[in-house]
Amino acid sequence: MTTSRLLTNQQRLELFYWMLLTRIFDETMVNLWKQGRGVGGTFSQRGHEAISVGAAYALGPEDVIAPMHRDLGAYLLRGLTPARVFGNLLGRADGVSRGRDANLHGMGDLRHNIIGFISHLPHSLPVALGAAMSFIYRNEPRVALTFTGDGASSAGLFHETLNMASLWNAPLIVIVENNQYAYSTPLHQQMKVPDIARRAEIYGMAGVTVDGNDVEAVYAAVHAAATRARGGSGPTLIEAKTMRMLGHAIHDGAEYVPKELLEYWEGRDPVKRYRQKLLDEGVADETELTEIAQRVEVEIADALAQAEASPLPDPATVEQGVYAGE
Amino acid sequence: MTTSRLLTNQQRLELFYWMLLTRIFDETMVNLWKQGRGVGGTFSQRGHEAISVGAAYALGPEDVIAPMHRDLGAYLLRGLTPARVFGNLLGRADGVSRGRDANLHGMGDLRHNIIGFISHLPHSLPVALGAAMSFIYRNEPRVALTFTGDGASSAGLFHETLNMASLWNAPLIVIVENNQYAYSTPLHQQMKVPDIARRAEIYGMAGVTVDGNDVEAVYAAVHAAATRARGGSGPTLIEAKTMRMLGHAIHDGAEYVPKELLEYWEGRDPVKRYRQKLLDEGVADETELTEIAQRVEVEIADALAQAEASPLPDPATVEQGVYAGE
Amino acid sequence: MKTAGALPFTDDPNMLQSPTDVARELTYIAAISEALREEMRRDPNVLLMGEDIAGEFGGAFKVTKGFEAEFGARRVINTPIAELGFVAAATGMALMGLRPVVEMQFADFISSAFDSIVQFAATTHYRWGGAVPWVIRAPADGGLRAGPFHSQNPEAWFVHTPGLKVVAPATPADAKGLLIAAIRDDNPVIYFESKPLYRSLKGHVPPGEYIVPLGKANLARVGADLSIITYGAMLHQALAAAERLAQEGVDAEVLDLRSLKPLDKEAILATARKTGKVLVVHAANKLAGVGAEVAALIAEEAFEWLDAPVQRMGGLDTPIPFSPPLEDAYRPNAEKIYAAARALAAY
Amino acid sequence: MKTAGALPFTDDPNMLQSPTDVARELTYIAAISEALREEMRRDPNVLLMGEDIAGEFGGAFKVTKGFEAEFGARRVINTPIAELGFVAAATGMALMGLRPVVEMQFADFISSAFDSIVQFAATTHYRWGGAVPWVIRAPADGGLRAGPFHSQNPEAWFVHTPGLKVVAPATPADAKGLLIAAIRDDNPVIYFESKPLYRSLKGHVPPGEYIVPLGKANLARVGADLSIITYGAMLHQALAAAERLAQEGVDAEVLDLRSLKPLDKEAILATARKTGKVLVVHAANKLAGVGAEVAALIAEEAFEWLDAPVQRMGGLDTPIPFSPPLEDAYRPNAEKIYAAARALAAY
Ligand SMILES: Cc1ncc(C[n+]2csc(CCOP(=O)(O)OP(=O)(O)O)c2C)c(N)n1
Ligand SMILES: Cc1ncc(C[n+]2csc(CCOP(=O)(O)OP(=O)(O)O)c2C)c(N)n1
Ligand SMILES: [Mg+2]
Ligand SMILES: [Mg+2]
Repeated sequence: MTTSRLLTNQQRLELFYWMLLTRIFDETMVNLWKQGRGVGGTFSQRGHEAISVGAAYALGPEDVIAPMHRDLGAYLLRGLTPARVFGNLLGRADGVSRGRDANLHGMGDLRHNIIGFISHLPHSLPVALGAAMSFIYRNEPRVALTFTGDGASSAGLFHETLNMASLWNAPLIVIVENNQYAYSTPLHQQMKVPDIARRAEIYGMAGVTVDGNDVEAVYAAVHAAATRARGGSGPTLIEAKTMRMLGHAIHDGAEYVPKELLEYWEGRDPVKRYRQKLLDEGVADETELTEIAQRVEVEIADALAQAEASPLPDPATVEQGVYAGE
Repeated sequence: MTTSRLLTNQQRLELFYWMLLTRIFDETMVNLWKQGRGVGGTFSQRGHEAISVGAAYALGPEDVIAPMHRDLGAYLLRGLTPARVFGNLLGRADGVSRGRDANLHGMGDLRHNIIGFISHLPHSLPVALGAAMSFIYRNEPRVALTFTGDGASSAGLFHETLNMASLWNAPLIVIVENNQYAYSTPLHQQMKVPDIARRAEIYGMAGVTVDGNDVEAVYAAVHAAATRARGGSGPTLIEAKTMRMLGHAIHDGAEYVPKELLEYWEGRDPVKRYRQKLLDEGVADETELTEIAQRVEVEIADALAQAEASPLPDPATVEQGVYAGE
Repeated sequence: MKTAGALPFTDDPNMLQSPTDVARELTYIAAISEALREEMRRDPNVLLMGEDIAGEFGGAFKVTKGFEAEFGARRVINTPIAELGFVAAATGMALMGLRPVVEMQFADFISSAFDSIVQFAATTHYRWGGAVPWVIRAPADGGLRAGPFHSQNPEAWFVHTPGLKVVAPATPADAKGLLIAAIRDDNPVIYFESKPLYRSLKGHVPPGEYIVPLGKANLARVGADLSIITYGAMLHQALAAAERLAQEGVDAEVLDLRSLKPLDKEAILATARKTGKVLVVHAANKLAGVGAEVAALIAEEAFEWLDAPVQRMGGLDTPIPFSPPLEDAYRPNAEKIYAAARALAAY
Repeated sequence: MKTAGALPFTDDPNMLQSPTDVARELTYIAAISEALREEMRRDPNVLLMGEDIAGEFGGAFKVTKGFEAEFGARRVINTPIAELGFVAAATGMALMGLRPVVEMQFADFISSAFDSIVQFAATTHYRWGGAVPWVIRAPADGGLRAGPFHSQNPEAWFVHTPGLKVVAPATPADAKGLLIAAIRDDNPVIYFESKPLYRSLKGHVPPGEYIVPLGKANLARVGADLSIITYGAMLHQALAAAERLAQEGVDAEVLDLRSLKPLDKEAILATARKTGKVLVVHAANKLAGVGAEVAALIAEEAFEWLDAPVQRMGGLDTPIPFSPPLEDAYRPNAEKIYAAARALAAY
């Protein structure tokens, strides 16, 4: 695990807070669904905390972010409150999408510079490229960051986006969350060369591989990429190696994943590992970390209560909002 | 220029014949259009003779070929008679597509194992992959070969096809005719790294660059790739560097192409160069080559006359053939 | 048939075999699996492609669970996430005489393969005579709180596209019979499955070879006062509405289109001419949907027989919303059909 | 206006300025260029993207010739051949407040960008409020012996898709006015240009700011006996047919839809109710085309006023054939419209 000189102790505690908030939100959500209190289906992001949090933390609020279905941490960190996200999951009127879109889809909010996700993979990539192009157009020192999966990297848009991003020197960061599986399909049934960052070469752009379970490593890679992008040096492809720790979605038992693989990665759990690191390096003691955990538990419990108490949308509004300005 | 040990002198003369047939067909076609005797628009393939002929010649009749809009030579060599091709260009009832499709589109004929082209680029690639997969399925020692342009290599299907072809070890050969331009757009406005064969690496497949104006080099590369594919070693990406010597299509004056570039490539004209090589290496003398040229001139003139004399389709048939077996 | 008020869906002799056969009930989804399995056993050229369909996993909805074990990885191919590429590859296989059946994980993702379907597969036979005998299985339809990207009914795009065939079975028997017909057809066929029927609907399914011809509608309920023309999951909503109408003395005829391209023009015009009052219903959004074609056809060719304006009911012209009250407002159902049909009957 | 029998296409005061203005005639394609140029001068957020549009080349049809020289490469962006990617990138730019106008080299290639248009751009505002103010310019339509891939009229796919707007100007003035309106609209608008009109049609185009509001049809010819509802190049065929009908004492009204989504329901129903006889015409294939929606709408909401079945005329249900006799058989024209309208009048 990297030891950062980029981050103050205060910042490192913040990283821990956001990872834990994400983890506890996720666990609460999974329980909710197991209890039959969910609506529709949803995705767990367990194991992905370091990527979404480390990456989002490395950006400024003016930067645009287009997360995917495992990036709960990024949504939260960028300003969507846990109550609004629970509200989205539960189809509430004050959920992020006002009951329009499901689970972590459609959680866009331009006040927070978040572009919402659609199911079709990997459609956020070129849209984020467009955001990045707007920064060149207006000569603004902003960057756009987006996430995609190993599975989605087989789709044509992956190629189209990287080619244009490099060609146009766009301030774009693409993070591939290589979590070994696309739904039930292991890497070796998706591609022959599983080192996705290597693809950057053929586009003439920067490519980096990081330990996706090391939040500071992710932070450092994104920080460096953002600095380069702001300096006019173009896009970066970052491959974060990690593991999807639960099923593809909550209904999926993931029997197809070998136990040993999960055990190996459980030993590298990004949240536990970072906790230990903070202790080891004397950034905080048990009491302080436990306090954070208690704060997080309360926050999440309150948020869920608030969301569950909030109203469903009025069916009379169903046709509203299809068009802007109307 | 390579000197082939793969080819007999007889074969080398055949290569010359096919290149010349293609060239003269093309020149005749261009004149026809300039005289206003054409129908719709059409594409010249001038400068591409070595690629389409060299590649098609390296295959057996049982192999499947899916050419693009500059591969006149491949269509002819694989068995479409010049009269049928002229008939296609002129919308005649006995043209390859029976008046259904325009110029070099839609010139499929499974009796010759040719898959017809559609405009949408590069849609022949995955279709040729499917043909290659059928050979694995049936355990047949056949290969599928398809062509695409530098421009089309920016489209997502390029990536999707190569990824699956390598993953599945398909007996597929993809030839990129890198002719420096996609319509008016030069390479450097399409991609940062103009060495397209390099992309093979990231898919874990073979990648080769050849001189696209050297018919024997193209032949050798395709021959090697086909041998490898038949042996179960999977696909090959071949980049053939060349130059589009006329406009994108006949109406295009191509003022955007620098004169010097055309002059440079005119000095490397694949047909003239091969003619000289055959003389230099004593494969044939002037008389023999002139005889071939005369034969070709007559063949093309006859074919055109035949096509121009042939009937247009009966409008009463317009709705026929939309569905198979009906 | 579990749906209230459903009359026998066909008088096809195939459906009336031995008493044990008649008793044999399958879910809609099991009927799909059965059709696939039987066709794969029968014809070595039939193969499957799609995301996550192989292994014990057997696809997002488990339709092909156990297939790889029986037929081998050669015939049950897991694909990367590249719909455009693998559908196009299926076109290439089909041109070589194979009969690929491609699973979309959800019908919503068929838009990712759209370009190759409408431009390559649909046009090839007309252009140069190459036959493209593939089937795309597309798990469609909503009502399941699955949001805008897992609930779509995109059939209208394909019905408008020359060169394709499109079917949408509403019953387990048709699910089997239409899939077998689609696989044996020499053209590209898009087969829309209705997810809400997968496990909720059981019905008699003839064992063995059972073919429902493409292009033939099914008169699901005979009636005299008005016609409800529909397909897919809405058939059952229409039948339920008809049952309620019957209690009030309104005798509704219900026509299940089954095939959307080609449409069974004859059956559509016959019911329209018979009752003179027509309500066309589908779950897809109404605007410029398949119902527009059906209504326009009737307005054009059954005008003299009409006693009331042809009515249409479909989804709203919005993306399909996720939240239950919104989705319920979006989507037609028995209640809404009942109300519209009642008004129509009173016209 | 060169087309025989065309009445003034609007009574908008903008169109009746000084006598010199009225005299000012532009081709349809020049009107498009003018709208683009004026909007780019007015609004620094307007930019252009597409294949081969930059430089002196200025696009396959030269619509943007000279634009790079005036506006710079920053605002006139040549793209690689990657429609899906660059249309999606335009969506990203639009979300950031820019107003990209994307040129498809031919409308036929819009299917390559389909997925991002119908799934991302069309749904974003409904789902989470992001506005996507782009325009896609799609050079459509046939009659030019350009074959199945350079002649398509794919508007029906998009009219069926919630969240998009779709327009199809038929005159130089509308080409300008609708394009300006589309650029200023805060939603994704697909603007179908009719290639056969590009240089063959000249007409008065108001100089300066001239806006034709989206969603408003234009009564192109006032008549009493029957209504021809159409759009795009077919307007001129309809007007020519109307002229010939007039010589025979049949007085046809001609409604130019201009906007296909939203449709001008009011204008459609008004003409249908007025004449009681309607022929809907478009160049796109008839089956499940936009005409089906128009006809179904009339059948539903103007039923009481109808004196004859609503008729439709469109392309055949085949790919668009290349050879002249086949394309002529495929495509509606004045002659065919005349014959159908005459029969309808006699009904
Ligand atoms: C175009 C498209 N096809 C299919 C799907 C269905 N689908 C949803 S997530 C998923 C797997 C994605 O794998 P990956 O990109 O590795 O992301 P992960 O879920 O592993 O984080 C699939 C196939 C989709 N969303 N989009
Ligand atoms: C998807 C798609 N977009 C646009 C076009 C229009 N178009 C036809 S050929 C061409 C340029 C192709 O360039 P390249 O692939 O390099 O082939 P070349 O013509 O140079 O041989 C373009 C843009 C097309 N055919 N398909
Ligand atoms: Mg994954
Ligand atoms: Mg090229």
